[in-house]
Amino acid sequence: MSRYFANIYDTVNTLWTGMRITWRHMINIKRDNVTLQYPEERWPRPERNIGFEHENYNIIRSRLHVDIDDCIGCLKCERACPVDCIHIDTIKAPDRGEDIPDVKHTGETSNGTKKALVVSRFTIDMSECCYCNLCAYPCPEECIFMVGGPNSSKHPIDYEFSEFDRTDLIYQFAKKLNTEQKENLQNPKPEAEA
Amino acid sequence: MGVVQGDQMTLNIGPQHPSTHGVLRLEVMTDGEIVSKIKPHIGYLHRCFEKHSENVTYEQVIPFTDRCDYLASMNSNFGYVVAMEQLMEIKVPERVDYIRVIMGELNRIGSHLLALGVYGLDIGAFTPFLYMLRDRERILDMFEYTCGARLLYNYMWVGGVSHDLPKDFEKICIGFLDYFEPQIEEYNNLLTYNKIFVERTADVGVIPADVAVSYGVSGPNLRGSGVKWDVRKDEPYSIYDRFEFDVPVGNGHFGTLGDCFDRYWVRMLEIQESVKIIRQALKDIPGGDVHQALPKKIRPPKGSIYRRTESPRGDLGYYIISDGTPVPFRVKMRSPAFTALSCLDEVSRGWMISDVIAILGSLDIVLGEIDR
Amino acid sequence: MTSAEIIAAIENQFSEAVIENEDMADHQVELDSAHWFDIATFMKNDPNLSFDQLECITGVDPGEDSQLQTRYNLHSMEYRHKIEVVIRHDRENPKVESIEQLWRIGDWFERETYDMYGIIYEGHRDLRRILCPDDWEGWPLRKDYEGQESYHGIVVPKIKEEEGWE
Amino acid sequence: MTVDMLIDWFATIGNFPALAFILAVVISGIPLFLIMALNAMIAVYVERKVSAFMMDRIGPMGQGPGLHAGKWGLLQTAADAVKLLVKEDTIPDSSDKFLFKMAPYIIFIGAFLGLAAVPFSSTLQVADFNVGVFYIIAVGSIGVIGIVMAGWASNNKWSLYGAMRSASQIISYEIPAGLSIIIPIMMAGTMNLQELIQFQSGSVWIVLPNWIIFNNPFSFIAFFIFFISAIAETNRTPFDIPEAESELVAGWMTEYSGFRWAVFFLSEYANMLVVSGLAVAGFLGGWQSPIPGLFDTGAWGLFWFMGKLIFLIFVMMWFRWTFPRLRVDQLMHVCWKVLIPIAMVNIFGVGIWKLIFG
Repeated sequence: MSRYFANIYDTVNTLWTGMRITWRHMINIKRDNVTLQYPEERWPRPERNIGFEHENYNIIRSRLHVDIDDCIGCLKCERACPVDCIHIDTIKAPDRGEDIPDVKHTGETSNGTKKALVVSRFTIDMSECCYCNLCAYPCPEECIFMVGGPNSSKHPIDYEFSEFDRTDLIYQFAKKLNTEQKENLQNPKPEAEA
Repeated sequence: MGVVQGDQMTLNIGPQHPSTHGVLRLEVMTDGEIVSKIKPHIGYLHRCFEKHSENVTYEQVIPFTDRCDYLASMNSNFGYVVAMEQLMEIKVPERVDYIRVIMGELNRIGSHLLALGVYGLDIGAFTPFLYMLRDRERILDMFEYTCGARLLYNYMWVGGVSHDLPKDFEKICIGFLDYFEPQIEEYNNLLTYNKIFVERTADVGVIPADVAVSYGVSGPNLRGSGVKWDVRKDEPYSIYDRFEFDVPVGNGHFGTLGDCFDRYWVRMLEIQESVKIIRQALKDIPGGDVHQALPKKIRPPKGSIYRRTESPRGDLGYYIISDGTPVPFRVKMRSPAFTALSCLDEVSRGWMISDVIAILGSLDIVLGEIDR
Repeated sequence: MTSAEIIAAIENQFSEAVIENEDMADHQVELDSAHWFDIATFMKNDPNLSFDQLECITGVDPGEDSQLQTRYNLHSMEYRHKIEVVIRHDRENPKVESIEQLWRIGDWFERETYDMYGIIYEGHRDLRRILCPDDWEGWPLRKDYEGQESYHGIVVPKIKEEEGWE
Repeated sequence: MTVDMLIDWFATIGNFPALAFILAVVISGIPLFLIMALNAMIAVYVERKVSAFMMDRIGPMGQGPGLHAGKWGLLQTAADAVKLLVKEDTIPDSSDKFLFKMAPYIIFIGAFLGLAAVPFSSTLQVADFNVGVFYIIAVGSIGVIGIVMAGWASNNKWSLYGAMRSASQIISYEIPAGLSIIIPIMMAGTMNLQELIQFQSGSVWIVLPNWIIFNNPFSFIAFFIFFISAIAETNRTPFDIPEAESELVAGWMTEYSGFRWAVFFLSEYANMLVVSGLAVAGFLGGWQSPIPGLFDTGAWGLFWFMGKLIFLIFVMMWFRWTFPRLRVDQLMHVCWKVLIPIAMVNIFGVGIWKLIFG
């Protein structure tokens, strides 16, 4: 019999304890609220004050970006990708000839490496990307990177790149060459040589 | 689908159901509310982890291990790199070990918080779930700060970690722990001691110790049955032998030893042990370069290794066979949730449908890891 | 006990069961598939060995023209020692006795290995595919596995060709 | 009273009793329906906000006037209602279509009829029965027929489970609820809700208002038993096992969508209103002011009644967002082994109390 009443007391007591907690949270909602009103407020939210500065992040895993001007077409990132979402085509031009407008395949990278190959295709399918960042480490020119965070100076953060069509998630970084230009590169015309 | 006897009814729980924790289908034979047999059907989330691993290089396996146990990716990484380092006989710098332990334990807290919160949700209490997710969020914030990702980290590499701890990480982490420890008391008051919760979990779904061992149940589920077995203590890997921590075991406080409440309670205690470990690790962490032991090319010698580590769900084993090439010959993952789920049938016979949900929740399965 | 002592203990009981094999590492032992169930029973019940936990079953296909293997990682909660047992199977007709009734987890582990390698565990009470669908063809983790062309009318996509993509 | 007054008023115009009756019922029914709809909209909004605040969230914030830029999500429930109305109305192929369509109406009728007898103030009451308490308890049970119909007609195992659980639960919890509401009846000696409330005027123990809950220790306990049973009858947490979203997906509502589902929703909140109304009228002094003699007249009655009602509904929400859910057998345990024995002891206690002090 005493257990019966102890049980009832226990029930009332523990339930009341729980109710006190929820009550406390309810009246302190101004202080406790953790929700981010997403489209209006964006990360990082200063009031939340968790002490993180955007620049201090080691990296932020968001969209991949390639500075195609720096790319030398070494294919290291393509090989490192575990899901094969990076595709690179290069054309080995025996004589690189004139610069095709916007391709800048003859110059140097910002690290000073001389480019030897024409990158005719550099596509990243972000719908396949698994955001492992494995492609960024082997890059000798540091031209493929995830935007935002410490790379904000190179490219601002972009984590909302949803599209209506799946093919729009395939990002083309290289300037698309037309057939004639390709032809020119592979079999340079004698005039260009001169 | 089998012969239905007399008054029995077949009930399909899943593949789409609010509390199967993923895509799991349970074919339940019921007599009214009473369950007489359960046939789990798994494989809905099979992503060919093992086949995939045979086609990528060793470092490329790590992102896939993330995706197996997506609630404790750090620990999945950890198990893999520990096994690989043992196979290649790499000695990693002290700092790397400390960072790994800190990350692993933080992830353990995060995973347990989710397990406990979702368990409350299964029982019907919504609010503790959100409190726990709120605190897990802060852990994820710290992970994001360190390695850029919130869920699938690819942080631990063979021979090191991808990034050193960022600026002020120690301070932030201590700040989090100071904030977090009083919260545990609140969870307990709100959920654990709640009489309705105790009634729903105590004495329900008892796994006796010998059954648990026979089923290969491990981790908090095994400790809930009173077996003091923790890979961190009994087969120490990394630097776990340097830390002082207890291995909490269930004691049947409110019911029988090995019931759902014990499994829940062990997790709650384990969170506190993890906090202890992190505090010690943060105190002793040495400086140094985290990339110094990274091998140029991962090409382990011919041979095989089976190494298990303690993930939040239990003994996470990796069986790696190398044939001397940069591509693994065979990677097998022994997932703790797989073994835990296999005992569901035996444990839940004779209980009600509501209890099946409670038992399933208390086993803390992650379907990504079961199906791999 | 060390691995050598465990192997000696098994050899003591089943004189011809242990197969000498140079490829085996220290912690491994290759056993004859013919007596596997008896040896397993002995290993589980012998008071000195007391392997009460089956940690893992791994199927291995060492390559074409070689025998399939099943590797059992056993562990004793009581003595905290462990051993890895390797058993070879004929490639065409892989069969071995099931230890499902000794260690209950063997049930699912054997189903998984059956699913992936097609190794038949005789005496298993419910040997079905576990991860793949019931009507899947072939044994996916064998080295000579070739994927299905189509499955229930769904064409299985091939690995993307380099050409024609974009 | 409204119905009677209207009939009387029509009688002064001319002699058409049948038409007058119908007109009176329709005219007084429309505001009731509006109350129901308004109650559901406000209660859903409040419930969302309360739950959010308890969980450290802030709840819906868009959908206010001016939609996304709006204030505090004030129009969220209106948007929900529009969404539910335009949603496709799915009826499973293998369902019993007639029963499937009937079920929402039956449940609705149960809630609606109950609302007719709720005394919102001393004059504002659609129908003032002399057996008001009994009436509300009686029509409150109509809903369970609808639930069982819905569960059966859906031809879904989850629905069936939910319906069976609901039936057993509501039938069981009728008993403690009935036994507890007997206590005010015993003390006031009437089943008429208005008379019951008038009985509770004045003060007791010098400071407290003479509400039945404060009258004696037995009636104090009886209130809680009644309230708990009332929560169980409205299928709310911790007694929401018929819908138990983590076990039975959505219980007996699994197959319903769109407007039919909205009707269930409406009825659930109306039910909350009815049972809380009964609790307020029976135990908390109805439209009496908490300070006897102060603010006691006219519209203040409505204010006090609604205030108490809203408080009880808030407590129901508070329960819901704090507690886990019971299991079926534990639910029965609570009912038959805890609530009913105590309720019976209470009746004896009140009887003796009345004999000695009354």
